[in-house]
Amino acid sequence: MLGSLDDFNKILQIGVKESPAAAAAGAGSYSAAAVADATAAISGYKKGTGDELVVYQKVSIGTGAQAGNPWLQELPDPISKATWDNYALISVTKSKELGITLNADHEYYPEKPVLEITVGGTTMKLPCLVIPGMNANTIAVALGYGRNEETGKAAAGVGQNAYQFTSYNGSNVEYHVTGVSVKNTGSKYKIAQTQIHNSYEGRIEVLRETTMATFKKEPNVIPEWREELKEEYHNNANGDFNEATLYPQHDQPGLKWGMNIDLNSCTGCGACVVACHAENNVPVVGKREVLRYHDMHWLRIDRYFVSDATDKDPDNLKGVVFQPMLCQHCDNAPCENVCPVAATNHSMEGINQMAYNRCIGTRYCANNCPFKVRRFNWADYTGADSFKNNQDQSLVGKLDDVIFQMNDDLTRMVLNPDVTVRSRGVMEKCTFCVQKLQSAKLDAKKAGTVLPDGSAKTACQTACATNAIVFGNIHDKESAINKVREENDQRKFYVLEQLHVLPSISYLAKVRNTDEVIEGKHHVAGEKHEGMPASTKPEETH
Amino acid sequence: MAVKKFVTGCFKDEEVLFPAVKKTRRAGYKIHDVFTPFPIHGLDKAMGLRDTSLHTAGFIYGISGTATAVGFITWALTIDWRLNFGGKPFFSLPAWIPITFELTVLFAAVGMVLTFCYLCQLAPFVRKDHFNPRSTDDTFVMALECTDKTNDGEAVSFLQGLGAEEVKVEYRETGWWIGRYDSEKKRFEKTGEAAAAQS
Amino acid sequence: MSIREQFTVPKKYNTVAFAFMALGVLAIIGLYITSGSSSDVHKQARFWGSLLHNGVYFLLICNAAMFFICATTLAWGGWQMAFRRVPEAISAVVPVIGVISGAILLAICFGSNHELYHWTNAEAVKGDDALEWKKGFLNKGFFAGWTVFTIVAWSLLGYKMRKLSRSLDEKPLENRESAKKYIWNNTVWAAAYIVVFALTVMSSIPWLWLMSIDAHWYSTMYSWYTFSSSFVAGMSLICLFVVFLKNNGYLEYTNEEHLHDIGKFMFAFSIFWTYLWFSQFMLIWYANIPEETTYFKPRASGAYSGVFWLMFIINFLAPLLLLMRRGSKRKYSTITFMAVLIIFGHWLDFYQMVFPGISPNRVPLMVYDLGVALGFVGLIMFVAGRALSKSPLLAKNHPFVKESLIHHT
Amino acid sequence: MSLLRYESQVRPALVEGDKDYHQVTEDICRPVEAKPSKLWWTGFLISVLMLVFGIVSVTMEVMYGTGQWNLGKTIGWGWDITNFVWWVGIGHAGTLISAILLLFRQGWRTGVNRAAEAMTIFAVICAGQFPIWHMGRVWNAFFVLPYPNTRGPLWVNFNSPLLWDVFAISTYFTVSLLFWYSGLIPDLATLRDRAKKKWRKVFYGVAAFGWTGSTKHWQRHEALSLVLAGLSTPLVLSVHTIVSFDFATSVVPGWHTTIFPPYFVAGAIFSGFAMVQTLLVVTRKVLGLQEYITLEHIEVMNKVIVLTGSIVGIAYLTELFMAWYSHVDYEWFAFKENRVNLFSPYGWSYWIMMGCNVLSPQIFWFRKMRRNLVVTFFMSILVNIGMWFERFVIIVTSVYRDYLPSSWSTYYRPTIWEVGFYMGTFGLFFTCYFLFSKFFPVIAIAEIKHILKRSGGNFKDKMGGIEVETVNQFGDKHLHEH
Repeated sequence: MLGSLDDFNKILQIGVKESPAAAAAGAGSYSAAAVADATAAISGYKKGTGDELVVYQKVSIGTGAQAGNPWLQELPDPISKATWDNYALISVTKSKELGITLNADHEYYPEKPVLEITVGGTTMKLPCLVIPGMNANTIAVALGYGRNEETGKAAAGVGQNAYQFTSYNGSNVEYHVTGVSVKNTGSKYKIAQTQIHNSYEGRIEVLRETTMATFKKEPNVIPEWREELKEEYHNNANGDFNEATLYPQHDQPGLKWGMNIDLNSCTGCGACVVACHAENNVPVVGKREVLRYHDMHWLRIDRYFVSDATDKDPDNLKGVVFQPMLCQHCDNAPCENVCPVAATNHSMEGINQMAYNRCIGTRYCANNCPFKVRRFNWADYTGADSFKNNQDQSLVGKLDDVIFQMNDDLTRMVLNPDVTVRSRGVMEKCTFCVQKLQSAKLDAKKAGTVLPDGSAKTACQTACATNAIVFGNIHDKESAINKVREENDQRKFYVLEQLHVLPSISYLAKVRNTDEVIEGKHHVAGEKHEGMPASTKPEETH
Repeated sequence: MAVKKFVTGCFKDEEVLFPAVKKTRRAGYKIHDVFTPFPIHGLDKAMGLRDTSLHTAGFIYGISGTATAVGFITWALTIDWRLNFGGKPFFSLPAWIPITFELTVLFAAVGMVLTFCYLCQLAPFVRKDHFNPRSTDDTFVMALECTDKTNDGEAVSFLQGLGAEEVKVEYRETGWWIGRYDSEKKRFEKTGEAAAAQS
Repeated sequence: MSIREQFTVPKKYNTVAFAFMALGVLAIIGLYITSGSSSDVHKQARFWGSLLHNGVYFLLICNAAMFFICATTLAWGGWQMAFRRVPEAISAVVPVIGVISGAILLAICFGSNHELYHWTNAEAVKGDDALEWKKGFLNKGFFAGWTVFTIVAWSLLGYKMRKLSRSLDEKPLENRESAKKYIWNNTVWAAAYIVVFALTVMSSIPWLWLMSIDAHWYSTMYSWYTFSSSFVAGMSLICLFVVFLKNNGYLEYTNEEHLHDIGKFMFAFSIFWTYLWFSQFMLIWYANIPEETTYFKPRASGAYSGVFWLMFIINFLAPLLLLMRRGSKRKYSTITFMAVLIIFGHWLDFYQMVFPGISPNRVPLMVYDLGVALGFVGLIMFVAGRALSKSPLLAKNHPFVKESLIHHT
Repeated sequence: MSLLRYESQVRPALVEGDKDYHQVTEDICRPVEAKPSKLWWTGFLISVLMLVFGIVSVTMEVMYGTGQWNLGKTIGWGWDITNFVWWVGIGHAGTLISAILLLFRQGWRTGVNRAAEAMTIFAVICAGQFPIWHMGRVWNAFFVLPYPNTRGPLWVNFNSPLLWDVFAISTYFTVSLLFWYSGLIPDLATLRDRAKKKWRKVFYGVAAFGWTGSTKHWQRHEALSLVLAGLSTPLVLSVHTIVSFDFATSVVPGWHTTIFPPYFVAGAIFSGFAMVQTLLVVTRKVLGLQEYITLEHIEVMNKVIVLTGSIVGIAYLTELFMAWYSHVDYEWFAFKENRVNLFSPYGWSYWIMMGCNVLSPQIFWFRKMRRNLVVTFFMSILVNIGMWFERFVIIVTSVYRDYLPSSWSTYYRPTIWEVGFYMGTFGLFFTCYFLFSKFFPVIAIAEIKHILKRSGGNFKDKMGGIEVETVNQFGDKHLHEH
């Protein structure tokens, strides 16, 4: 049917199989009739009865073939930041129609309204998440959920089967359906999200994003702002800048690790998060624990919606920005200062390191971390404890089965032997995959060479499909990381630079590819987001 | 540590006691001690006791606490094992002030209390003779130590003349021993000594 | 036995006072010629900075005397009655210095030189987000209004307290009831004064007068810190007058027991000052956030580090080592020496609050400032001396005065 | 120096009724020597039950992990540290009364210092539980001690405020205990010498360390008390200062504030006095000690409460003002949105704090209110609640929405075990207090005797003659006595 191997390869390459008829009709040529048909079809949807329902695949679970993988179940969806569930995504407009109040309670509490979705004869009750920027009348539900235990313990009982909404039209499976009626049942269901606030509140020190047109117009806004920041301290600091610190900086001979993350390249897919789990034996905690803010992701991807504060329509979204957030390995780390037992301190190579077996779990470091990237073992997630009781959950505080599934003898084979598993009561965090760095150094030593740039890679870097993450020795002038930083000075920023914690991770600003020009001093799009009462809306501070 | 002979007199009012103490000293009697239910300012001076140097001891203890703290922390964090905490210098003196202060106070306080207990010979299970149980209630008890030259009778009438009540001549242990207050028995009684003294 | 209740100002005393004042005027003239009249705004600021530094400092330490009176009144203290007329006399200086310092402050606020108070410069504010933001507080109208209110309120309430005290001199209290009523009256007015004090010295006034020199910088501790500085210097000033009067055969009933307690206050509040100083410094040092560390950069490690650490030694180490012993607090020579040292030390403290904001890279020659300071000292001597001579030195009919006589530490 | 024990008759008597030295002994020893009442037994048993509940709660937490508490990645400290700071704060009044007021020679302290010091010690014991049991691996708690260990020369981090706490709390506990006990020794000797039963003779005999009342001992005892008071004064300031450093050294908006040290101390005194009032209003009634803990005592302490409450109020407003004045968005957000905004998730807690700590104590400007026992008791409870919320506001409302909006957190509600732990410390506190009030004199007997002739009602009444002397007559007569 496909003909020769060449034809097959061609199809793979271009992604579609062209029918000879279409080719004959003159592919690529403009057809007014076709456009008119399409327009009619689109307006037909609008006027049709009920809404449209789209069934989609999540980046993590896909068709459901991978539903048995706890890592993927716990990977937050890039847009909704929800784990361990599927749900109906609806627009802000729709939520208003359904009488859902988007106040602080809605944002902060995990209990989300349950909708009853009826398509033809199929009725399904699904919790909903309100996502700004969706088409007003479109409802989206992810596939691959609602599977039974045979797929794997992790998949059992998670979400509901959305395949019921698909249909076969004779030649293809239809992944969307119209004529959907939706009803707010008034009941609630808990959805475990790892991030609940959607806006970055105009905090340009946290996130830098702009539009292409704005960036072209004033390309040096960020370096100028960084300079301004330094100037202000410089002026008052008696000309003796040294970055306004009251104490001298430590010598750091040899290696100093640094990372750069390009927010333009990041698609938010989450491959880095899973890679980090796999490499570093980061435990899976299950829905019940994610709900309690006990998730253990060393590396997470912060997702912010950008919309215009002056715009009345919250669904008119300007864009979405993904910001991978991991330990920034600050040179002036606020977390290191406060550990009473010296369990966390700075390595000679600039890594903010943890001695797990020294940690007594005061959580002081996590409180002091401005980036909130430290993760605490609230329970015995890895089975690393000698306390037998931890695995006996009969009395209190049941943990999800998946935790114990991860801890059975067979599954434990997945653990990376180069990395310790952490016991309960211990703080853990990104180490820049120190075991991989060590291995690379040893290889270089055996080979009798200087550590070649690029030979030491972190797991997240390796997994990144878009090469958004660059990592290396910043003392090596020729290293890729230094080049990236130099070449992109106009987009380079450090998160919360005004705090002078001196992060080792730099970011490159997100430039959205639109012609819109944003006015204002620091070029922040005025953001707002659904779910906040008016009184807590961000200030027009800049 | 010896059993001695005393003449004791009880006073009910410190305003009577004060001139009595002065006169007793002037008369040349040896005041063994005055037992009072609460501290009476100036009585120590009236009795001719020298000032206590407990303050000085406390000062020395305090200084040694300061030195211990600064010395130890400096050694541990700048010599023994240097660690970089949050980019702070190894010698982070401002951050050590709190502990230095605490150790100063701790050394001074503990040292002084121990010194106090040692000097006054106070400790659990310690027993002493204190002449009159009412001396911890409302009675000021003056005890004159009888020497070879003392005339008991004279001393008794002298005290009575000063306003003392219940003037007695009695034999008492001057030191301390380990014993319980519910029995007269001493845990490590030196047999015969008391009897010998009384005879 | 007769006691010398009435103070007569010795001739020599007034001569010295006038000499000091003359020196002060000379210093101001000298400063005006060398910098005040210059067309360079930085040099002008040096002139105004000196006036501001001295004016505010001496106003606050004189005002501390009334704070001492009101605080002890509220605490029903009896021991200080023997020399209470001394802080009263010092507080009588407040209206006089108040007028002078108020004039200086208003002149700086409304004058054409904006180097001290950047926020008075409308142009600078326009381009400055932070100053624009702070306009609700840092504006000329509020500054002037609050400054005038403050000085007037201190003066009036101080006057009321002094009047209450003097009212008994001729007219002894009749009985226990009238005594109770008198104490109650005192308590009410003292409480009013403390409330005003809390709203001014303990909060807004140091922000306006001093902290706004570094208009971008802020510290919540600032006012309490400034208060402790001025209070310990104020106690030292009281101490100096008490010693002076004792040396001249006055204050019969004030003895070394009282001096000992004044010394305790000087010691305790020196430590308290150090505590606040350390807390402010250490917290900023520890967090190391540039928006805060910029303040300490020129002070602790820049051009002013000499002044900074010298004042720390004078204000902390010296009292700690020299005033801890019981004997030193009871010895006239030691306590006098310490009082002078503490007044100078906190004068230096105020110096380093003011000048790094104007001249961060170079410490201005201190001779002129010392001259101006002497002028203020002379003024305090003169006015307080006059006030002392106006009423008996012992508030002899105050219900607590007898307690003060038999006071012992 | 004069022997004369005189004070102005304007000052109210601190010991009421017709007392002599012996009567003082009788009155204060009576509750100790009598059989405990039914009320005592009821209270004691309730306390023990609460303590048991606390032990169960802590056991659960240790057995199954800190996850038994509803803390999370954003709110890492919640009820645990709130309660810690709250108890430590309460543990300040006792030492303040005995040390600072001793130095300031406030005579009224003698009536209340013993109970307040005991309260201090129990409160510090309760406070100490929280930082210990809040650790994820409490069985390794000894890591905080700087001991030579098997891990090579690994010492502790002396730069950490939490380590400062270890030193501060343990020093404070030790010194308070020494101070309290050294003051108790003479009174225990009194009880010993009055004892009739054998066990009492043995118990108080051991406890009194063989005290005799020798003049030399008193002289040293006085010196010791004074120096300990002198040491305790900066110590008591340092403890809450160091607790405040736990927060103030960080870079978290709402935590990093330079005024924290003195403001925490003022708050500690405030809450401590409130707790003293709570206890003493009941104690004086139950033990019949109204003549020693008089309305005057209650009134003076209410004055301290309104004073410290107002100081705390100024600090609140200063903080709020500076958050605005600083022009730092994060700081201002923490105050404007996380606290002041009543409709924000925790806005209510800020206003409870403001209402209980700043507004409500202002009724103590009225003398009638200061002397009203019901109002006093009610207010003391309000202040305790308010001060609990102050710590809650500082800890939770600062971290739950700090720098990165991505990490802003959900509502934090305690689990039953967090509440149980807190209840348990109440049980511990009251168990200790009930035992104390049964076995120890709740008022310092020797100290009351010391001020009796100056401040005792009957003695004061006899001083009318002195009162009418002019100051010169008085001076001539009494000043040159020796």
